[in-house]
Amino acid sequence: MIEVLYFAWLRERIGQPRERVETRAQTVAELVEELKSREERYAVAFSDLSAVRVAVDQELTDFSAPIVGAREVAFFPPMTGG
Amino acid sequence: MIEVLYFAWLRERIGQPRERVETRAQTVAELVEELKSREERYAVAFSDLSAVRVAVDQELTDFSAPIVGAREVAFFPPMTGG
Amino acid sequence: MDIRVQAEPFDFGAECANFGQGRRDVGAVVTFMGVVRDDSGALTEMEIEHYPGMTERAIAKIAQQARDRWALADVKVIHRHGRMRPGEAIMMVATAARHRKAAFEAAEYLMDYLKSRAPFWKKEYGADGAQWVAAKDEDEDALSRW
Amino acid sequence: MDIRVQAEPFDFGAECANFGQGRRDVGAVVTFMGVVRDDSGALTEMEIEHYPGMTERAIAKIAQQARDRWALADVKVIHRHGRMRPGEAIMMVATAARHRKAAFEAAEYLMDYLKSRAPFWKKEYGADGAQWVAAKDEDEDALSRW
Repeated sequence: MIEVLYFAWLRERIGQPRERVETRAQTVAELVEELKSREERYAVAFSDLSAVRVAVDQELTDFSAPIVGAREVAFFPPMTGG
Repeated sequence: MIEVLYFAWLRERIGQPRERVETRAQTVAELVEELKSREERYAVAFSDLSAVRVAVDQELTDFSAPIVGAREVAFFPPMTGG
Repeated sequence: MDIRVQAEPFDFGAECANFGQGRRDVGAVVTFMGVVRDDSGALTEMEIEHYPGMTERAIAKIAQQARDRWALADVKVIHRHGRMRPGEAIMMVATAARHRKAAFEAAEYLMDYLKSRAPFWKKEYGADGAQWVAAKDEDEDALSRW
Repeated sequence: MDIRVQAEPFDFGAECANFGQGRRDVGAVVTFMGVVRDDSGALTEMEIEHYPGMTERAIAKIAQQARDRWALADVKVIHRHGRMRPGEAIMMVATAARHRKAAFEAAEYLMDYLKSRAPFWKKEYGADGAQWVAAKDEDEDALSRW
Protein backbone atom coordinates (compact mmCIF):
# COMPACT_ATOMS: atom_id res chain seq x y z
CA MET A 1 0.00 0.00 0.00
CA ILE A 2 1.26 3.41 -0.96
CA GLU A 3 -0.17 6.89 -0.33
CA VAL A 4 -0.67 8.76 -3.62
CA LEU A 5 -1.14 12.56 -3.51
CA TYR A 6 -2.31 14.96 -6.22
CA PHE A 7 -1.93 18.74 -6.28
CA ALA A 8 -3.28 21.70 -8.27
CA TRP A 9 -4.96 20.77 -11.57
CA LEU A 10 -3.97 17.11 -11.19
CA ARG A 11 -5.96 17.04 -7.94
CA GLU A 12 -8.89 18.70 -9.68
CA ARG A 13 -8.87 16.36 -12.69
CA ILE A 14 -8.51 13.22 -10.62
CA GLY A 15 -11.12 14.51 -8.21
CA GLN A 16 -9.36 13.81 -4.93
CA PRO A 17 -6.31 15.05 -3.05
CA ARG A 18 -5.00 11.64 -1.98
CA GLU A 19 -5.74 7.93 -1.96
CA ARG A 20 -4.18 4.71 -0.78
CA VAL A 21 -3.19 2.47 -3.67
CA GLU A 22 -2.48 -1.25 -3.63
CA THR A 23 0.20 -1.77 -6.25
CA ARG A 24 3.03 -3.98 -7.37
CA ALA A 25 4.56 -1.22 -9.47
CA GLN A 26 8.33 -0.98 -9.07
CA THR A 27 8.73 2.55 -10.43
CA VAL A 28 6.78 5.79 -10.71
CA ALA A 29 6.29 5.13 -14.43
CA GLU A 30 4.75 1.72 -13.73
CA LEU A 31 2.44 3.24 -11.11
CA VAL A 32 1.29 5.86 -13.62
CA GLU A 33 0.54 3.14 -16.23
CA GLU A 34 -1.42 1.19 -13.64
CA LEU A 35 -3.48 4.25 -12.66
CA LYS A 36 -4.12 5.20 -16.30
CA SER A 37 -5.46 1.73 -17.01
CA ARG A 38 -7.85 1.90 -14.04
CA GLU A 39 -10.08 4.83 -14.97
CA GLU A 40 -10.55 7.47 -17.63
CA ARG A 41 -9.89 10.37 -15.21
CA TYR A 42 -6.35 9.09 -14.59
CA ALA A 43 -5.75 8.60 -18.31
CA VAL A 44 -6.79 12.21 -18.88
CA ALA A 45 -4.76 13.62 -15.99
CA PHE A 46 -1.62 11.73 -17.05
CA SER A 47 -2.06 12.15 -20.81
CA ASP A 48 0.88 14.57 -21.09
CA LEU A 49 3.61 13.56 -18.68
CA SER A 50 5.84 16.45 -19.73
CA ALA A 51 3.43 18.62 -17.70
CA VAL A 52 3.63 16.40 -14.62
CA ARG A 53 6.25 16.40 -11.85
CA VAL A 54 6.67 13.72 -9.20
CA ALA A 55 8.01 13.46 -5.65
CA VAL A 56 8.70 10.19 -3.83
CA ASP A 57 8.65 10.53 -0.05
CA GLN A 58 8.68 14.32 -0.47
CA GLU A 59 11.81 14.42 -2.61
CA LEU A 60 11.51 15.64 -6.19
CA THR A 61 12.50 12.89 -8.62
CA ASP A 62 11.62 11.53 -12.07
CA PHE A 63 9.38 8.82 -13.50
CA SER A 64 12.11 6.18 -13.53
CA ALA A 65 12.47 6.42 -9.73
CA PRO A 66 11.81 3.22 -7.73
CA ILE A 67 8.84 3.27 -5.36
CA VAL A 68 9.34 -0.05 -3.60
CA GLY A 69 9.23 0.65 0.14
CA ALA A 70 8.18 4.28 -0.38
CA ARG A 71 5.47 5.73 1.86
CA GLU A 72 4.10 8.38 -0.48
CA VAL A 73 4.19 9.40 -4.12
CA ALA A 74 2.93 12.85 -5.15
CA PHE A 75 2.00 14.11 -8.63
CA PHE A 76 1.70 17.78 -9.51
CA PRO A 77 2.27 20.34 -12.27
CA PRO A 78 5.50 22.39 -12.49
CA MET A 79 5.74 24.49 -9.34
CA THR A 80 4.95 28.20 -9.24
CA GLY A 81 6.25 29.44 -5.91
CA GLY A 82 7.93 32.71 -5.05
CA MET B 1 37.91 83.50 -9.04
CA ILE B 2 36.96 79.90 -8.64
CA GLU B 3 36.09 77.89 -5.53
CA VAL B 4 38.38 74.85 -5.22
CA LEU B 5 37.35 72.01 -2.90
CA TYR B 6 39.35 69.07 -1.56
CA PHE B 7 38.02 65.89 0.04
CA ALA B 8 39.36 62.92 2.00
CA TRP B 9 43.15 62.50 1.87
CA LEU B 10 43.51 65.31 -0.66
CA ARG B 11 41.92 67.64 1.89
CA GLU B 12 44.30 66.33 4.55
CA ARG B 13 47.43 66.66 2.42
CA ILE B 14 46.57 70.12 1.18
CA GLY B 15 45.56 71.11 4.69
CA GLN B 16 42.25 72.82 3.94
CA PRO B 17 38.80 71.84 2.69
CA ARG B 18 38.37 74.71 0.25
CA GLU B 19 39.88 77.92 -1.03
CA ARG B 20 39.17 80.64 -3.55
CA VAL B 21 41.69 80.66 -6.38
CA GLU B 22 42.50 83.45 -8.81
CA THR B 23 43.40 81.69 -12.04
CA ARG B 24 43.58 82.03 -15.79
CA ALA B 25 43.58 78.24 -16.27
CA GLN B 26 41.28 77.12 -19.06
CA THR B 27 41.03 73.47 -18.02
CA VAL B 28 41.23 71.32 -14.91
CA ALA B 29 44.68 70.11 -16.01
CA GLU B 30 45.96 73.70 -16.27
CA LEU B 31 44.54 74.50 -12.82
CA VAL B 32 46.34 71.49 -11.36
CA GLU B 33 49.65 72.57 -12.93
CA GLU B 34 49.20 76.05 -11.54
CA LEU B 35 48.48 74.73 -8.02
CA LYS B 36 51.44 72.31 -8.16
CA SER B 37 53.80 75.15 -9.06
CA ARG B 38 52.54 77.26 -6.15
CA GLU B 39 53.50 75.14 -3.15
CA GLU B 40 55.04 71.81 -2.25
CA ARG B 41 51.86 70.50 -0.55
CA TYR B 42 49.97 70.76 -3.87
CA ALA B 43 52.80 69.08 -5.74
CA VAL B 44 52.64 66.18 -3.26
CA ALA B 45 48.84 65.90 -3.29
CA PHE B 46 48.69 65.92 -7.09
CA SER B 47 51.80 63.80 -7.70
CA ASP B 48 49.77 60.80 -8.92
CA LEU B 49 46.79 62.01 -10.90
CA SER B 50 45.60 58.46 -11.55
CA ALA B 51 44.50 58.50 -7.88
CA VAL B 52 42.62 61.79 -8.21
CA ARG B 53 39.08 62.39 -9.47
CA VAL B 54 37.57 65.76 -10.34
CA ALA B 55 34.14 67.36 -10.46
CA VAL B 56 33.37 70.70 -12.09
CA ASP B 57 30.25 72.38 -10.73
CA GLN B 58 29.38 69.12 -8.96
CA GLU B 59 29.49 66.98 -12.08
CA LEU B 60 32.11 64.26 -12.34
CA THR B 61 34.42 64.92 -15.28
CA ASP B 62 38.07 64.53 -16.32
CA PHE B 63 41.21 66.66 -16.34
CA SER B 64 40.66 67.91 -19.86
CA ALA B 65 37.37 69.56 -18.88
CA PRO B 66 37.10 73.35 -19.35
CA ILE B 67 36.67 75.43 -16.18
CA VAL B 68 36.07 78.83 -17.72
CA GLY B 69 32.90 80.21 -16.13
CA ALA B 70 32.71 77.37 -13.61
CA ARG B 71 31.84 78.20 -10.00
CA GLU B 72 33.57 75.29 -8.29
CA VAL B 73 36.13 72.59 -8.97
CA ALA B 74 36.50 69.67 -6.53
CA PHE B 75 39.36 67.19 -6.21
CA PHE B 76 39.07 63.88 -4.36
CA PRO B 77 40.20 60.26 -4.39
CA PRO B 78 38.10 57.50 -6.02
CA MET B 79 34.78 57.35 -4.19
CA THR B 80 33.93 54.67 -1.65
CA GLY B 81 30.21 54.95 -1.04
CA GLY B 82 27.66 52.25 -0.46
CA MET C 1 18.15 30.33 9.91
CA ASP C 2 14.45 31.15 10.03
CA ILE C 3 12.01 29.32 7.73
CA ARG C 4 8.27 29.70 7.96
CA VAL C 5 5.42 28.37 5.82
CA GLN C 6 2.17 29.92 6.97
CA ALA C 7 -1.32 31.02 5.95
CA GLU C 8 -1.16 34.20 8.05
CA PRO C 9 0.10 37.51 6.66
CA PHE C 10 3.55 38.62 7.82
CA ASP C 11 4.90 42.09 8.56
CA PHE C 12 7.70 42.74 6.05
CA GLY C 13 9.02 45.78 7.94
CA ALA C 14 9.15 43.93 11.25
CA GLU C 15 10.85 40.94 9.60
CA CYS C 16 13.50 43.23 8.08
CA ALA C 17 13.98 45.23 11.27
CA ASN C 18 16.29 42.94 13.19
CA PHE C 19 17.55 40.68 10.45
CA GLY C 20 21.34 40.37 10.36
CA GLN C 21 21.75 43.04 13.03
CA GLY C 22 24.06 43.10 16.03
CA ARG C 23 26.95 41.30 14.33
CA ARG C 24 30.34 42.63 13.37
CA ASP C 25 30.82 40.30 10.39
CA VAL C 26 27.80 41.41 8.35
CA GLY C 27 28.36 44.11 5.75
CA ALA C 28 25.37 43.49 3.50
CA VAL C 29 21.72 42.56 3.92
CA VAL C 30 19.44 41.90 0.95
CA THR C 31 15.72 41.30 1.22
CA PHE C 32 13.13 40.38 -1.39
CA MET C 33 9.36 40.53 -1.04
CA GLY C 34 6.96 38.98 -3.56
CA VAL C 35 3.59 40.71 -3.82
CA VAL C 36 0.30 39.68 -5.48
CA ARG C 37 0.30 41.67 -8.72
CA ASP C 38 -2.79 42.37 -10.78
CA ASP C 39 -1.76 42.55 -14.41
CA SER C 40 -5.23 42.26 -15.90
CA GLY C 41 -6.97 44.67 -13.55
CA ALA C 42 -9.50 41.88 -12.97
CA LEU C 43 -7.74 39.79 -10.33
CA THR C 44 -9.80 39.46 -7.18
CA GLU C 45 -7.75 36.86 -5.29
CA MET C 46 -4.79 34.55 -5.56
CA GLU C 47 -4.80 31.15 -3.89
CA ILE C 48 -1.61 29.25 -3.18
CA GLU C 49 -1.77 25.51 -2.70
CA HIS C 50 1.19 23.72 -1.18
CA TYR C 51 2.40 20.28 -0.15
CA PRO C 52 2.62 20.29 3.67
CA GLY C 53 5.75 18.56 4.85
CA MET C 54 7.56 18.60 1.54
CA THR C 55 7.33 22.40 1.38
CA GLU C 56 9.28 22.87 4.62
CA ARG C 57 11.83 20.23 3.62
CA ALA C 58 12.37 21.71 0.17
CA ILE C 59 12.78 25.26 1.49
CA ALA C 60 15.14 24.14 4.28
CA LYS C 61 17.31 22.37 1.71
CA ILE C 62 17.39 25.36 -0.65
CA ALA C 63 18.19 27.73 2.23
CA GLN C 64 20.96 25.49 3.55
CA GLN C 65 22.51 25.29 0.08
CA ALA C 66 22.51 29.08 -0.19
CA ARG C 67 23.93 29.43 3.31
CA ASP C 68 26.82 27.06 2.57
CA ARG C 69 27.60 28.36 -0.89
CA TRP C 70 27.78 32.04 0.06
CA ALA C 71 28.89 31.62 3.70
CA LEU C 72 25.84 33.57 4.82
CA ALA C 73 25.67 34.88 8.38
CA ASP C 74 21.90 34.43 8.29
CA VAL C 75 19.00 33.47 6.02
CA LYS C 76 15.26 33.96 6.34
CA VAL C 77 12.46 32.57 4.17
CA ILE C 78 8.75 33.14 4.79
CA HIS C 79 6.21 31.79 2.29
CA ARG C 80 2.45 32.01 2.62
CA HIS C 81 -0.23 29.65 1.31
CA GLY C 82 -3.98 30.07 1.08
CA ARG C 83 -5.86 33.06 -0.27
CA MET C 84 -4.55 36.59 -0.61
CA ARG C 85 -5.47 39.77 -2.44
CA PRO C 86 -3.64 42.07 -4.87
CA GLY C 87 -1.03 44.13 -3.00
CA GLU C 88 -0.59 41.52 -0.25
CA ALA C 89 2.83 40.04 0.41
CA ILE C 90 3.16 36.41 -0.73
CA MET C 91 6.64 35.66 0.55
CA MET C 92 10.02 37.09 1.42
CA VAL C 93 13.65 36.09 1.64
CA ALA C 94 16.50 37.81 3.45
CA THR C 95 20.24 37.17 3.31
CA ALA C 96 23.09 38.56 5.42
CA ALA C 97 26.69 38.30 4.23
CA ARG C 98 30.05 40.02 4.49
CA HIS C 99 29.83 41.52 1.00
CA ARG C 100 27.03 42.77 -1.21
CA LYS C 101 27.77 40.42 -4.11
CA ALA C 102 27.20 37.34 -1.92
CA ALA C 103 24.05 38.78 -0.33
CA PHE C 104 22.54 39.62 -3.73
CA GLU C 105 23.50 36.34 -5.39
CA ALA C 106 22.20 34.26 -2.49
CA ALA C 107 18.86 36.11 -2.50
CA GLU C 108 18.49 35.59 -6.25
CA TYR C 109 19.42 31.92 -5.91
CA LEU C 110 16.80 31.47 -3.19
CA MET C 111 14.17 33.13 -5.38
CA ASP C 112 15.05 31.10 -8.47
CA TYR C 113 14.83 27.83 -6.54
CA LEU C 114 11.73 28.73 -4.52
CA LYS C 115 10.03 29.62 -7.79
CA SER C 116 10.56 26.25 -9.47
CA ARG C 117 11.59 23.75 -6.79
CA ALA C 118 9.38 24.45 -3.77
CA PRO C 119 5.94 22.77 -4.01
CA PHE C 120 3.61 25.76 -4.33
CA TRP C 121 0.97 26.26 -7.02
CA LYS C 122 -0.75 29.57 -7.70
CA LYS C 123 -4.36 29.91 -8.83
CA GLU C 124 -5.83 33.24 -9.88
CA TYR C 125 -9.46 34.19 -9.28
CA GLY C 126 -10.94 36.93 -11.39
CA ALA C 127 -14.13 38.24 -12.96
CA ASP C 128 -13.74 35.63 -15.70
CA GLY C 129 -13.27 32.63 -13.40
CA ALA C 130 -10.28 30.85 -11.93
CA GLN C 131 -7.12 29.49 -13.52
CA TRP C 132 -3.84 27.93 -12.50
CA VAL C 133 -0.77 30.04 -13.15
CA ALA C 134 1.46 28.27 -15.66
CA ALA C 135 5.16 27.83 -14.89
CA LYS C 136 7.35 29.91 -17.22
CA ASP C 137 10.18 28.45 -19.25
CA GLU C 138 12.32 31.40 -18.18
CA ASP C 139 11.90 30.40 -14.52
CA GLU C 140 13.18 26.92 -15.26
CA ASP C 141 15.98 28.37 -17.40
CA ALA C 142 16.98 30.70 -14.54
CA LEU C 143 18.23 27.68 -12.57
CA SER C 144 20.92 26.94 -15.15
CA ARG C 145 22.97 29.95 -14.07
CA TRP C 146 23.70 28.43 -10.64
CA MET D 1 11.21 58.61 -5.27
CA ASP D 2 12.73 59.15 -1.85
CA ILE D 3 16.38 60.22 -1.53
CA ARG D 4 17.98 61.19 1.76
CA VAL D 5 21.56 62.06 2.72
CA GLN D 6 21.80 62.39 6.46
CA ALA D 7 24.03 62.06 9.52
CA GLU D 8 21.26 60.53 11.65
CA PRO D 9 20.73 56.77 11.88
CA PHE D 10 17.69 55.40 10.02
CA ASP D 11 15.35 52.56 10.92
CA PHE D 12 15.74 49.91 8.22
CA GLY D 13 12.61 48.00 9.28
CA ALA D 14 10.46 51.12 9.27
CA GLU D 15 11.86 52.17 5.88
CA CYS D 16 11.03 48.75 4.43
CA ALA D 17 7.58 48.59 6.04
CA ASN D 18 5.56 50.67 3.63
CA PHE D 19 7.84 50.73 0.63
CA GLY D 20 6.10 49.76 -2.63
CA GLN D 21 2.92 48.83 -0.75
CA GLY D 22 -0.68 49.58 -1.68
CA ARG D 23 -0.23 49.25 -5.43
CA ARG D 24 -1.60 46.63 -7.80
CA ASP D 25 1.30 46.87 -10.28
CA VAL D 26 4.12 45.90 -7.92
CA GLY D 27 5.09 42.24 -7.79
CA ALA D 28 8.60 42.52 -6.42
CA VAL D 29 10.40 44.62 -3.82
CA VAL D 30 14.16 44.36 -3.25
CA THR D 31 16.00 46.13 -0.47
CA PHE D 32 19.70 46.35 0.34
CA MET D 33 21.27 47.58 3.57
CA GLY D 34 24.99 48.29 3.91
CA VAL D 35 26.37 47.81 7.42
CA VAL D 36 29.70 48.81 9.05
CA ARG D 37 31.68 45.56 9.06
CA ASP D 38 34.67 44.91 11.25
CA ASP D 39 37.01 42.59 9.38
CA SER D 40 40.06 43.15 11.56
CA GLY D 41 38.30 42.95 14.90
CA ALA D 42 39.99 46.26 15.71
CA LEU D 43 37.63 48.74 14.07
CA THR D 44 36.23 51.23 16.54
CA GLU D 45 34.49 53.64 14.18
CA MET D 46 33.93 54.47 10.55
CA GLU D 47 33.67 58.04 9.33
CA ILE D 48 32.07 58.94 6.04
CA GLU D 49 32.95 62.23 4.42
CA HIS D 50 30.78 63.52 1.61
CA TYR D 51 30.41 66.44 -0.78
CA PRO D 52 27.24 68.29 0.23
CA GLY D 53 25.24 69.31 -2.80
CA MET D 54 26.98 67.04 -5.27
CA THR D 55 26.02 63.98 -3.21
CA GLU D 56 22.30 64.65 -3.53
CA ARG D 57 22.64 65.48 -7.24
CA ALA D 58 24.67 62.37 -8.00
CA ILE D 59 22.28 60.06 -6.13
CA ALA D 60 19.21 61.65 -7.73
CA LYS D 61 20.72 61.11 -11.17
CA ILE D 62 21.64 57.46 -10.46
CA ALA D 63 18.18 56.77 -9.00
CA GLN D 64 16.42 58.40 -11.96
CA GLN D 65 18.48 56.31 -14.39
CA ALA D 66 17.51 53.12 -12.55
CA ARG D 67 13.88 54.18 -12.45
CA ASP D 68 13.75 54.82 -16.19
CA ARG D 69 15.73 51.78 -17.25
CA TRP D 70 13.73 49.24 -15.22
CA ALA D 71 10.36 51.07 -15.21
CA LEU D 72 10.39 51.03 -11.41
CA ALA D 73 7.21 51.83 -9.51
CA ASP D 74 9.33 53.30 -6.71
CA VAL D 75 12.93 53.84 -5.57
CA LYS D 76 14.41 54.77 -2.22
CA VAL D 77 18.01 55.65 -1.34
CA ILE D 78 19.21 56.65 2.13
CA HIS D 79 22.92 57.26 2.72
CA ARG D 80 24.49 58.41 5.95
CA HIS D 81 27.63 60.47 6.52
CA GLY D 82 29.59 61.18 9.69
CA ARG D 83 30.69 58.66 12.28
CA MET D 84 29.19 55.24 12.90
CA ARG D 85 30.13 52.06 14.70
CA PRO D 86 30.45 48.40 13.63
CA GLY D 87 26.98 46.89 13.15
CA GLU D 88 25.37 50.24 12.31
CA ALA D 89 23.56 50.73 9.01
CA ILE D 90 25.45 52.96 6.58
CA MET D 91 22.91 53.14 3.79
CA MET D 92 20.04 51.40 2.04
CA VAL D 93 18.34 51.18 -1.31
CA ALA D 94 14.91 49.82 -2.17
CA THR D 95 13.32 49.12 -5.55
CA ALA D 96 9.75 48.16 -6.49
CA ALA D 97 8.95 46.65 -9.88
CA ARG D 98 6.52 44.34 -11.63
CA HIS D 99 8.97 41.44 -11.77
CA ARG D 100 11.78 40.20 -9.57
CA LYS D 101 14.45 40.39 -12.26
CA ALA D 102 13.95 44.15 -12.69
CA ALA D 103 13.81 44.78 -8.93
CA PHE D 104 17.06 42.85 -8.35
CA GLU D 105 18.92 44.35 -11.29
CA ALA D 106 17.90 47.90 -10.41
CA ALA D 107 19.01 47.44 -6.77
CA GLU D 108 22.39 46.07 -7.90
CA TYR D 109 22.77 48.90 -10.41
CA LEU D 110 22.07 51.47 -7.67
CA MET D 111 24.63 49.82 -5.40
CA ASP D 112 27.30 49.61 -8.09
CA TYR D 113 26.90 53.29 -8.96
CA LEU D 114 26.56 54.55 -5.39
CA LYS D 115 29.76 52.69 -4.58
CA SER D 116 31.91 54.38 -7.23
CA ARG D 117 30.02 57.45 -8.48
CA ALA D 118 28.49 59.09 -5.42
CA PRO D 119 30.95 61.39 -3.57
CA PHE D 120 31.45 59.54 -0.29
CA TRP D 121 34.79 58.58 1.27
CA LYS D 122 35.16 56.13 4.12
CA LYS D 123 37.79 56.39 6.84
CA GLU D 124 38.33 53.64 9.37
CA TYR D 125 39.40 54.30 12.96
CA GLY D 126 40.99 51.46 14.89
CA ALA D 127 43.46 50.61 17.61
CA ASP D 128 46.28 51.21 15.13
CA GLY D 129 45.16 54.62 13.96
CA ALA D 130 42.99 55.88 11.11
CA GLN D 131 43.09 55.20 7.39
CA TRP D 132 41.11 55.96 4.29
CA VAL D 133 39.40 52.98 2.67
CA ALA D 134 40.84 52.42 -0.80
CA ALA D 135 38.49 52.02 -3.75
CA LYS D 136 38.59 48.51 -5.19
CA ASP D 137 39.25 47.76 -8.84
CA GLU D 138 36.38 45.27 -8.75
CA ASP D 139 33.97 48.07 -7.78
CA GLU D 140 35.02 50.10 -10.81
CA ASP D 141 34.86 46.99 -12.98
CA ALA D 142 31.32 46.24 -11.74
CA LEU D 143 30.07 49.30 -13.65
CA SER D 144 31.00 47.75 -16.97
CA ARG D 145 28.15 45.27 -16.81
CA TRP D 146 25.50 48.00 -17.08
